Amino acid sequence: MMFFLQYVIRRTFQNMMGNLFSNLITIGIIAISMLIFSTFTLLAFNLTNFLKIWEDKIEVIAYLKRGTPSSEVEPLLKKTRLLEGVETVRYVSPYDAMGFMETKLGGQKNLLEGIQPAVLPPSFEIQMKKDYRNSTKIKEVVAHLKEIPQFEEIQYGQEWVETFSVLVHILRLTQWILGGLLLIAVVFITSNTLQLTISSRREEIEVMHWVGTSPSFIRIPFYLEGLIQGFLGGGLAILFLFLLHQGLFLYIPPSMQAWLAKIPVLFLPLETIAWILLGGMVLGFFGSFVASMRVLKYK
Amino acid sequence: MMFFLQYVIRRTFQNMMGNLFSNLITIGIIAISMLIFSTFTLLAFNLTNFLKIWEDKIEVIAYLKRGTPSSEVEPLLKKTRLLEGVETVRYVSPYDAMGFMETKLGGQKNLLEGIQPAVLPPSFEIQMKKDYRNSTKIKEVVAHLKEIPQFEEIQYGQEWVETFSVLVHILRLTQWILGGLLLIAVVFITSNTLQLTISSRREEIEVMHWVGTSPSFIRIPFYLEGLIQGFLGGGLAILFLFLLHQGLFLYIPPSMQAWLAKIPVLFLPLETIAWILLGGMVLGFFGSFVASMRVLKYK
Amino acid sequence: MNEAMIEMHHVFKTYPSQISALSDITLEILPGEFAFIVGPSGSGKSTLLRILFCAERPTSGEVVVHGIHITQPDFKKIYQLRRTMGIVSQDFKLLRDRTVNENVAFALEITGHIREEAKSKASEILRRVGLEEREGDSILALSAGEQQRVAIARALVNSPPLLLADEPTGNLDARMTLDVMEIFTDLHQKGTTIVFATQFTGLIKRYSYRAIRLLDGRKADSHKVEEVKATG
Amino acid sequence: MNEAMIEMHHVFKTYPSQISALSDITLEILPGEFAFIVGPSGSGKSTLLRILFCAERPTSGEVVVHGIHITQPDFKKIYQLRRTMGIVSQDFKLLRDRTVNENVAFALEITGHIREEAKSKASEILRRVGLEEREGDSILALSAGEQQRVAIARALVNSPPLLLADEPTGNLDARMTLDVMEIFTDLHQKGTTIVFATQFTGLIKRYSYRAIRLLDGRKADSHKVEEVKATG
Ligand SMILES: Nc1ncnc2c1ncn2[C@@H]1O[C@H](COP(=O)(O)OP(=O)(O)OP(=O)(O)O)[C@@H](O)[C@H]1O
Ligand SMILES: Nc1ncnc2c1ncn2[C@@H]1O[C@H](COP(=O)(O)OP(=O)(O)OP(=O)(O)O)[C@@H](O)[C@H]1O
Ligand SMILES: [Mg+2]
Ligand SMILES: [Mg+2]
Repeated sequence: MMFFLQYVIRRTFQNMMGNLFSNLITIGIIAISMLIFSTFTLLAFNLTNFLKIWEDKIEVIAYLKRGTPSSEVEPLLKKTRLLEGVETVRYVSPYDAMGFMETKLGGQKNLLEGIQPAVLPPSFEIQMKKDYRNSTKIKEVVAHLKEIPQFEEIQYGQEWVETFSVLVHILRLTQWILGGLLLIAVVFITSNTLQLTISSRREEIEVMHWVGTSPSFIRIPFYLEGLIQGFLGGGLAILFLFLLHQGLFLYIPPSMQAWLAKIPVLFLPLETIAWILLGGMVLGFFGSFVASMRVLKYK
Repeated sequence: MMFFLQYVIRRTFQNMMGNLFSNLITIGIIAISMLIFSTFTLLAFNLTNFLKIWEDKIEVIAYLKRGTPSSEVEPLLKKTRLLEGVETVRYVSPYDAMGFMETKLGGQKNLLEGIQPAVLPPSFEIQMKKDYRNSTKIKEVVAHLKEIPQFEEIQYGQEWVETFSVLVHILRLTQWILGGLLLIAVVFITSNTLQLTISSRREEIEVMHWVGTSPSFIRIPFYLEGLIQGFLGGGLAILFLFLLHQGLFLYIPPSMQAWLAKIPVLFLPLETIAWILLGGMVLGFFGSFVASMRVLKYK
Repeated sequence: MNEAMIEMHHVFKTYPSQISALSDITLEILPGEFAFIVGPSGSGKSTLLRILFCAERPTSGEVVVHGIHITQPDFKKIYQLRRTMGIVSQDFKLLRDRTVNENVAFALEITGHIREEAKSKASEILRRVGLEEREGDSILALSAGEQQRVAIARALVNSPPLLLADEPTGNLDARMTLDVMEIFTDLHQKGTTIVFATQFTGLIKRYSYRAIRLLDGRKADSHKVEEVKATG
Repeated sequence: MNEAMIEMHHVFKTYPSQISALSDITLEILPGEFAFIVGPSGSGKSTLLRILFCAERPTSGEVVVHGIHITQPDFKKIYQLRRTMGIVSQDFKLLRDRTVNENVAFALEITGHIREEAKSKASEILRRVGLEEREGDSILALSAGEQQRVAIARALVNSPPLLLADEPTGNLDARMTLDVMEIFTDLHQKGTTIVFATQFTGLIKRYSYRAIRLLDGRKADSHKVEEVKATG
């Protein structure tokens, strides 16, 4: 057993060194494929994360009739809080509204100079429960709100909610399509290189058959080669992705960094990294398996 | 000559058919590399295009002192127009400002109900000449504007202008780095496959040398193979990119399409397509050239 | 089981292109025997050896080697059978990018000998065929006759009970042929069964071993096995 | 220029591993001559032919073929020289994945013959070596002797003025050897220069051509060129 392992490792090494250039290329190609895939995974991960933060911000604004007496506000707040799907409700006074407008107008806030807050309507900012943060459920809640007579108008980012759903949908779909394509590509590429490795060793393999080498002695080194290629390819991809991720921050000017700081740009969690490495190995193995099925017939 | 061409084409065909699988893989890999590159080119093309449209929108807003008599507006307009770098100046009355705020606030425009336009300040929207649309030049113009006493405040999207410059910078840099990397990758990959093609034909090439085949008879078919691989890879990349580009519109929900309609999403111009195909061929050729340098020594 | 080392019963071999290489061959080779297979070029000598070596399957008939029916062998087990045989192929089947010693040691390594042991055993057998000075050279650096001797060394290194040699002296000069024949005679005396295919009738005249003559392989009905006892 | 077809002046060939294969060889072969190169295995016969064929460069000395100094030839021009020679290599150098006819036609095609012409010319020469029935078979489907005849056919198909044959009858039985020798004799009578390397002294005894004997290649100082005239 010890001997077998030693033999297999030596032979795998010999094989890889003998076709060093094409091995490097294969590893490079696997790395590129995996890099594309994992860049995408990273993007999806961050986008999902970002969307989750954003999702939390989906809210319904109910404008109260101008001049609603403040005594009515408290019971109305209670009533609204009890509605199905509502998580929190915050009262926005006309003064708060003024502040909000100033922020929103940013550079052009001078426009507001001389405006009295009193002319602005008060409003409720209503946060939905997690499960209610999608277009159909929100519509139901809004319908309930509209039944309350003290509200002048109900507003919510309907467009955004819809776009959000579509975005998530596109993202998931692309992930699967792209992922599938790249996986197939990696298997093909590994299989191809190994097939070429094997055919460049055809003479040797023939001689091995001739002197009575057992099939597993011939095959296992190729399987191992595929595994190693996949592992190194995956590892390189992750390393490169990490450098890219780090480099992003170094390169971005301070002004944008402040902006990015608001959205946390995370790196892939360890578990995902492990999966990517394992995936690379499985793909590499599968590629070498396919190759040996095609080329390594016993003679 | 006729005979030579016929021979070269037949032999190239034989070579490619003999290693059909690895040829398909090479073409696929070239296609993927070129696809990444051309996707990037397309993105850069559209972004540049988009930025150009956006660039046109860079403007300086000069708020006039509240209550500036309308008789003073006309001479002030003239004076501003004569400043260096200024292209057009548009007067925005308080009523126009009201309309602008309504648009800007979108869903929350109810906030403005009951506000009198008269409380808003009038302003000038100043368009810069093309050459002045960058942060240093704009600053110069703003300095001149500040010297005019009738202006209360001068505002311009300084942050955006800076971000814009950085974006263009990053874009250009990435294009060259990515482009360079991918080009090298394509040369390597083509070179590798052709090297493997050549080694799988080693015996044959040895025999060819043995019977007195001229070196060009041996090499030219391999060069042609590289050329064809590059061409097909490039072609596939463009075809795929085109399908992606078209598919984008089919898949996007109507609500987003309307939004996209504002920014024209163009496909690559014919000239760029020709360059990509030519580039693929040059790379393929170069790959086969490198391979034959490495493997095809005359014996 | 049977006491014969090799048995062939009505063996036919017709290649896909309708070439009949062997037709109705029946023969028996006993353990420890030295048998020449003689016949002109194309008479089926190599085909016969390849069938014994499981590198080719007979079209019909039965073949038993070491008491094992190899007519329809388990593909996964062929390698075990091969380890009990040494074969000298007519085209040598050596590894071009390895040295002489590596080529011979290779056959030992894959059967589980550790590297150093394989190397020294290989050296020993190479000395026996007179190539002790060429051990470190690449196979490509050898003349045809030298390559043939490496092939012989590799076949012998495992001390197989059965030796199949296809024209093993075809590239050797008269003196070397004598040397090799001496090695073979020696092995024969130690009990190794030897099947020796050759077209050089000179050899069978010189050595008084049993000779099985194959006739022109192109005419199917003329395939016959004849026993030719040559005298001294 | 010179009137000799082949001239070698004090040619030495020492391989990188310090093996002296040829040492101080001086010889001259005239146009139209038939010359045997004889010597035991490893005496440098193949090396000598490979030098004439520009597949190997001599370590020192001068070699002239067709009046061209090939000691330091222009690499780009070697192929033109090779087209004036037919060579039968000791290891055949045939294309394994092509048919018999394709292997022979190949040598014509690359010199500019159109395909059909090459094919029919190949058929003709293959008939001459007795392989007319095997034209469509793959090289792998041939016995060693048959492959050797394909190699001979390929060397002859271009009707080269100089034929270099390295052990061309090594895998042929007695009858076929006679057939091949007849072809060679025929070519010789038509004016082809033939250099025929072999270790079978039987041949040079039977044919009364000039024989150049190489002695054991291992001892550098024993390399000598002897003229051996055998009698009928
Ligand atoms: N794979 C094959 N396919 C078709 N025909 C074959 C194949 N192998 C051998 N033959 C044919 O079978 C016949 C016997 O071949 P074999 O190699 O056994 O002859 P041999 O006696 O070894 O000849 P030689 O002395 O020339 O080596 C020949 O005519 C040969 O062409
Ligand atoms: N490429 C090489 N590198 C090192 N040594 C070589 C090389 N080629 C041949 N030799 C050695 O040179 C000597 C002469 O070899 P050559 O092949 O010329 O012999 P030969 O007369 O053709 O023998 P044979 O009859 O066995 O074919 C041999 O000892 C051989 O090992
Ligand atoms: Mg044979
Ligand atoms: Mg030789």
